[in-house]
Amino acid sequence: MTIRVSVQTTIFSMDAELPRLMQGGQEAGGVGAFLGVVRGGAGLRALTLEHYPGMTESMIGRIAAEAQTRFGLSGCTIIHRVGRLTVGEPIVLVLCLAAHRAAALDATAFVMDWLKTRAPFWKREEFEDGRTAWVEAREADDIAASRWARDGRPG
Amino acid sequence: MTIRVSVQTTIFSMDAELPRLMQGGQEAGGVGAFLGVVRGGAGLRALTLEHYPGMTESMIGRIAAEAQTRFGLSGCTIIHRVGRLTVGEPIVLVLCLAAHRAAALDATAFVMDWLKTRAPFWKREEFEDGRTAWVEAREADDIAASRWARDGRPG
Amino acid sequence: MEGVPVITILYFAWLRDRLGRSSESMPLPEGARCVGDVIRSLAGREGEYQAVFGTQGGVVRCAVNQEFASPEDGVRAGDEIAFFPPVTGG
Amino acid sequence: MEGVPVITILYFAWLRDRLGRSSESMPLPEGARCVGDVIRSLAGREGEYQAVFGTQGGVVRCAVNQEFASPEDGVRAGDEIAFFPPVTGG
Repeated sequence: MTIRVSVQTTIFSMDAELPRLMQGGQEAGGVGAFLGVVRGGAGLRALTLEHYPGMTESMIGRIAAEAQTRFGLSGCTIIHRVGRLTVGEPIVLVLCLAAHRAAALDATAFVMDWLKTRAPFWKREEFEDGRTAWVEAREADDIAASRWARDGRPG
Repeated sequence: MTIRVSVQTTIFSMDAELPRLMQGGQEAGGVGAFLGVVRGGAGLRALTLEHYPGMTESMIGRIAAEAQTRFGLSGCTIIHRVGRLTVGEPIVLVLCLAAHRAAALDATAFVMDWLKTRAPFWKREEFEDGRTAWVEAREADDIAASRWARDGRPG
Repeated sequence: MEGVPVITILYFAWLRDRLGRSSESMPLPEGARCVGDVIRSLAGREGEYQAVFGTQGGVVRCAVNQEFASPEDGVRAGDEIAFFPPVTGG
Repeated sequence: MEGVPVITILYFAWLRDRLGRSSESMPLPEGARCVGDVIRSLAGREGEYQAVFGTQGGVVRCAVNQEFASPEDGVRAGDEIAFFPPVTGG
């Protein structure tokens, strides 16, 4: 099992991450992945992502470990960028290596839902007219995360 | 909407595919992805993938179009390799671009389930002792695909 | 050649291995109207054909002009008919 | 300094913007045993603190020593207590 967690300002490469992830073992049949990008529209120019150094890495590490246990992953990579990111730029990459595709893709959804609700990141929007605003948490994200909490744990 | 379908012997690059996919629009917030690799174990050395040229591309194109309609995708890339592939090598790449992560990941699962049951590929296994055997279809794949057929269509 | 009712048949995976060929052209069998008629004609041949299309015919899948087809689906001169095992891609 | 009961407080996102600082060290408020006691102490300050921890306190989230915490959770000298809005990463 290889777990890799990184919070960074720099861009990442999916191709570069794969060999490291795949050290997780020959028994793996597939990688589920999600790449989040800055969604444009409504005059948005960029996002600035702030985080809580230390707590972020520890929460993401726990989310990865939980996904590994729950879905039997052979590897999990979670990279989250911080700083200023313009529309279209990648924000987050999740890679989950598993024996079969269902586990790999379910684990990816699980990690994303928990990242949205349990990892201490905050986004500030910057619009073309110069206005800025902190993004408010979406109730939909809490609902998405709660579907995994069948064991009654809040997170 | 950008749809890209390729059946090829050569390796592919996720990084190289992303810019093409992302032409699908600024409104996209994420890419769901699945990368299938040759799973090792039981003395397996390699797979040889055969397909039905012409029909393969047309079936994959339809699967992509169906995913686009059903999940409101902004882009869909499906690359499937053929020929001889050793353990650990990538076989298939699916990328689904959508406004939100749930649609992107659900569409990815949908495409994979249909690829497994509706695209005319056949795998022959090659073992370390020189033995070869055609892979038999898995009932689990038919079951996985059937979960999407709520509209009564067989595929 | 105009007017000669010919069909093209393709074989994939273990069907090709066992039959020793990947394709053939043949006249549309006398009176054949559907895929099932073609299968029965092939099963009437000697050797591996009989085994593949008779005994083991239950697992053979078919496409007509690159669309999945059933034994009841019609065939006409000029059609490309493919026989293969259940697919195992992805 | 041994024996002086000090806590470190961190502010993130719009809390930091409005309070004009990202962190501070302060003595553990007299008699404070839980996060809620610290919040009440901060709400008792003038200006933005009152608005952030009083009026709008319902949306403020908290962590103690980098673990999510509730107002009922205990605090001790040396703790790192962070206040922030609901998270919006991913």
